[in-house]
Amino acid sequence: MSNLLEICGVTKVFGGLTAVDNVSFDVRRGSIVGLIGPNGAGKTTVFNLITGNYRCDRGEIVFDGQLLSRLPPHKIVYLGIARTFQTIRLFQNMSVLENVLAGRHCRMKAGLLASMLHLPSERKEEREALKFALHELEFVGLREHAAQRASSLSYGNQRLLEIARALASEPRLLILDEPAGGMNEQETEELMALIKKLQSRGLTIILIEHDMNLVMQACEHLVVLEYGRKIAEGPPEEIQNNPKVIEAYLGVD
Amino acid sequence: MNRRMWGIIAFVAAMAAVPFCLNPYQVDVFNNIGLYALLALSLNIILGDAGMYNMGHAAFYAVGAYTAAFLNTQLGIGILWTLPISGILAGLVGLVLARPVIHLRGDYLLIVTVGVGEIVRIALINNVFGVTGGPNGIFGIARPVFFGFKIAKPHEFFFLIWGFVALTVLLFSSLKNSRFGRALDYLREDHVAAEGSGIDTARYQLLAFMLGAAWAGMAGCLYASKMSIISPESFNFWESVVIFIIVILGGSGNIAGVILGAFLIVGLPELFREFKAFSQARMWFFGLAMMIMMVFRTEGILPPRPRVFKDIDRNVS
Amino acid sequence: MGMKRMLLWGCALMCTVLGMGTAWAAEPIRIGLMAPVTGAWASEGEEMRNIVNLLAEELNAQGGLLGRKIEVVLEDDGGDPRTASLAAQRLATQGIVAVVGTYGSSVTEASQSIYDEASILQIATGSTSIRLSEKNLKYFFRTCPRDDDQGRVAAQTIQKMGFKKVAILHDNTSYAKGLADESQALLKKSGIKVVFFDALTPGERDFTAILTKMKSADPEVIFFTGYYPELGLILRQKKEINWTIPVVGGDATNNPDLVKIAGKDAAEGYYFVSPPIPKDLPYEKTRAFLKNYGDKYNGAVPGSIWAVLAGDAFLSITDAIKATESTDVNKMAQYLHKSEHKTSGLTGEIGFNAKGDRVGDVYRVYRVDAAGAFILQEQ
Amino acid sequence: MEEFFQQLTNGLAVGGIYALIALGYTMVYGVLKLINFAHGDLFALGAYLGLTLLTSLGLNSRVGPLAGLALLVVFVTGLVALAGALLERAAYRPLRQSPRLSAVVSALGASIFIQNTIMLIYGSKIHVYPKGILPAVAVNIFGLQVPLVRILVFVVSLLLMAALFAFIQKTRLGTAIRAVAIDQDAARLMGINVDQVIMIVFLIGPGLGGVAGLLVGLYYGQVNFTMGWIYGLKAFTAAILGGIGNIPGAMLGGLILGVIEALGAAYVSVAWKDAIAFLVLIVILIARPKGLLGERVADKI
Repeated sequence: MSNLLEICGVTKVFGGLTAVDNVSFDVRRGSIVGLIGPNGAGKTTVFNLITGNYRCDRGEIVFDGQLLSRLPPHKIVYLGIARTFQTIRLFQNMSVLENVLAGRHCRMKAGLLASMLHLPSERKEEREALKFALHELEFVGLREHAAQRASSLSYGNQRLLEIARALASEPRLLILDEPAGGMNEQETEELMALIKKLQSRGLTIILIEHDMNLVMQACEHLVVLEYGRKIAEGPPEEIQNNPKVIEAYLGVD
Repeated sequence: MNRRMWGIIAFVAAMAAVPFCLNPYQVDVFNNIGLYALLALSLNIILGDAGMYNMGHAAFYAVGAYTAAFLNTQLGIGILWTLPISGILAGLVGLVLARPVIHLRGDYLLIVTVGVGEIVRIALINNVFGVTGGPNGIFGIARPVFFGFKIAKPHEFFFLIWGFVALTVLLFSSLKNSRFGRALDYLREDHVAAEGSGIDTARYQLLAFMLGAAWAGMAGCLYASKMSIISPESFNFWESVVIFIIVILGGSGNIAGVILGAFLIVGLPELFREFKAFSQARMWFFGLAMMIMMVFRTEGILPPRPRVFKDIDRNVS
Repeated sequence: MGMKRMLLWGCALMCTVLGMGTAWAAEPIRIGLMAPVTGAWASEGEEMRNIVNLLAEELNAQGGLLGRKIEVVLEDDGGDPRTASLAAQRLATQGIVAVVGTYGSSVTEASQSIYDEASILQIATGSTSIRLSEKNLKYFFRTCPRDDDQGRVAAQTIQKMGFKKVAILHDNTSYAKGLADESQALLKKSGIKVVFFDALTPGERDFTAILTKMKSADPEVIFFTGYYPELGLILRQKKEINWTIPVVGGDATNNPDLVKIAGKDAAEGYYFVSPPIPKDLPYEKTRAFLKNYGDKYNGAVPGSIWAVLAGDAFLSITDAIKATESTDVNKMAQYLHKSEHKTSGLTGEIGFNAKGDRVGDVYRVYRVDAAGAFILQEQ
Repeated sequence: MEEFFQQLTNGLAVGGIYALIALGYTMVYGVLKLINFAHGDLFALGAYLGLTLLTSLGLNSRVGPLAGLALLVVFVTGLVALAGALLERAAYRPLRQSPRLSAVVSALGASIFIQNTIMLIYGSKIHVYPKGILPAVAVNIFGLQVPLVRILVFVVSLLLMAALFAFIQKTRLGTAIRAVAIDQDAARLMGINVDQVIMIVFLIGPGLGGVAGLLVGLYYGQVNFTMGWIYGLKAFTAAILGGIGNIPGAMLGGLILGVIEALGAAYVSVAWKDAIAFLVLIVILIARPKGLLGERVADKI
């Protein structure tokens, strides 16, 4: 099976508004897929359907041969899909390191009793989790900020921290919702390098991004949404010249 | 050794001196403080750590106390042996009651817990299942016997109660610095992000509720053994409110703060006993003091401090 | 300030202030008084305090006992069991030989074992719950009658009036429920039907739902065992819906405020069972005392019989000290338990049986007249 | 059947009072998201102030019964509203930016404080209102004897609810209140004086509570210093039942709570009625987590 994720005819309705309308696309193992479209096209809703934050009204989502449809978000993380949020959702009052440990949680085992009694197995696990978390912080370049409060980080670094938190759960599929939002040019460059590095680690990535430069360079496959419908799909160079896409973007911008 | 450690040692030393320096009444005041500290520590898991508004904690306290009293008076089980049973039963009751309502947010959960507390109290008054003794409650609970040593006098209870407080503090503070404790922090800070990071928030909420309820149940068992008579009026809504106040005023989420809160809320009104002229205005001052303390220490007197990861590298190696 | 230091500081402060209570000289004979000076029953507690203080003053004016003065040590039980157990602990540390009090049964119960373990003689004053004296406590007595006495008198009264169907309403307090249960059993035994038996919630104001429900059960009389604030509202709301059923109540409704709450027209014809109210006590000694009481406390008259019974408890203790010429608790208890001993008290002769309960009939029947006065009925 | 309708009217009459108190509760909550536990005690304060105006100051005998009643309402409302605004300034405003539960504890402190202030001034004994201010006649509605006062209380609650609803929905100030309720910062940016709006809400909410206290005093004729606690809890329950922050919801919640209590007492057990009421509340909240009229909003992610 070459597809890690298959989205088949997914629909989501809020009240009377159809936010996602019969959308289907596949994500190949090891690829970087971009989900683009004007504001309000339903991109984030698709993400929320994949991660289990919303439930599909129709259609199904299959991850590595497993149906995701009715699973709660934390189970989906456990299966290997991790995400970042469009509006940054860090644990602002906690340290950078603790934020990363949150992602590590689902790979740990210590229960209530082991935690209360600090059993040797629990201590060992804690040490290893700490090591792992620091490693991921190193990877995104936030190692020296580990003891700071998350709220004290710059906007761009907060986005990186969200990625580190997602990585700590050892995902196979990484879902990035506007990772370059609020970043300056240099930071965006570095982000692009980071995304490429992630791919070389064997991760599959889906991202929503408005920075077309980044999208065109990083992604090998694009899916375009408008008013909740998929209007085009294909490699970047093809999408760039697709008349429907051009119209959709010009019509809005 | 830092100042914090010295502080803890000094506090423990001062507390250890209490039963040897004070008269039975004064020791009994400390016993009451200890019981409330236990209750507040248990509520702190639910309210302070997991961020679930619970204003019906007296219900679980009551379940524990009545379990112990029933087992002791009807089946003759030693009251200390009933301690774990009280805890388990109160925890299970907490689990069953919380299960359908755990998804409610904030104030809606608050009124539901108030309702649960009232339902439990009314059930006790109405002698539900014929085992609670109605408004009279249950009396004639035997004194606890600890390895052949009968505990009856206030200073004997002091060691039992504060020993249990010490054990609770040890267990709960190590819980705080663990996977479990962090999970509660995450879900209190941002429910959606916690779930999205792979934490089973519903499960942790239920576990926290169960743990808090179980500990309140054990406090109830100690209360029953100390009073030797229990009745529904000891577990009314006001009781839940007092425990709630102790947690928030002392410093929600901070173990030292919660214990300090118990000293203030339970101990201060006793101090007013000394000033007979003020005895009528005792609660008036109390209400005023509550407002003033909240206004000047808006996060409680001792708010929780962030975890320190100073020696990260040493921890790793 | 570090948080631990703050904790310590508070702890030290508390110890110092608490410690002040112990530095006393032990010259006079000290008698404890545990009374609800604050809380819901504060007015009861205040009268208890006034009466006991006055009696002690009178005794001291005559030279005290065994050549020593009497000192009354008051502790507030707040009308609540937990406060009461603290108050008892506190009294137990202050060198008292005996204690008077207290009012509520559950409150007294919380203190019983503490006094017993400290070997202090206790005479309760308003605690009528049966089981208090069923525990074989050597040093426990009470000057008030028990609920079964009251239940018996109430059942007899209802029977004498010729009613066949009764609605019983209590308020789920320990006292009211006990009285309701007791009377229900007796009434059923004598062939009277109990067509309604339920509890209201104390502190509420609207009892129309209960009245409507009761009415559909079609009783001939209502027997209410709760307290006067709720009864006043019930009488009033009963009149509002033009329901003319007679009502009989227990001694917790014996309070002049009842008529104020209900209104004279709604209260007229209400019967209640109670020990005699202070002004109806037919003893010379009592009249003289009530006059002194009025002189001392701005013309007030004690409204509550329970407070007068606190006076009787005090008199029993001082009598025991005088008769045994000692403050030894065993001697005193032995003396009081003796059936031939009789103390002349404010509510007549006081004697105790082996359980420590007061012997003799105390209950009377009262009726509220058109002017709102409580009229003692012929037996 | 007649008993059923009799119980229904009993329930509606009690519910009308719950609703009246719940209106003030829900209004304050709607704007500040604060459970104002002192609301019940402000209600009790209204009852006591009315008592003083009637007895010590003899308001009624000086200006005649009807004008006296009108003046009474005005004075009590005004004084309690003032107390409410003072309370907001002293005990709640400093806590507006702090954790929500801190304000709740401050409110609990205020509740104890007000309750004991009343106790210190008036004593712990029960006080009784003078009789005969409201007419004590019953009217016949479809064969049911209903005291006129009960109808009056019910109508007053309904009218106040309607007036409040119209005020919030139709007036400029009402719009400002709604804006502050939704987003204080945005409202401030739009040029709304947020402090002033909150102050006004704290005049209206407690003012309504004061009127309710006066009505309860006049109708039941008996006040004691702890009365606010029980009524406050009932009103809070009613407000939550209807969907807290929602004005018609408070009215609906109050009436439903009153009816549940009456029917629970009638057909199950008087002693269990409060437990039944809470049970129904819990069941309703499980089905509708934001109360009967509370709007459902999906979590924004």
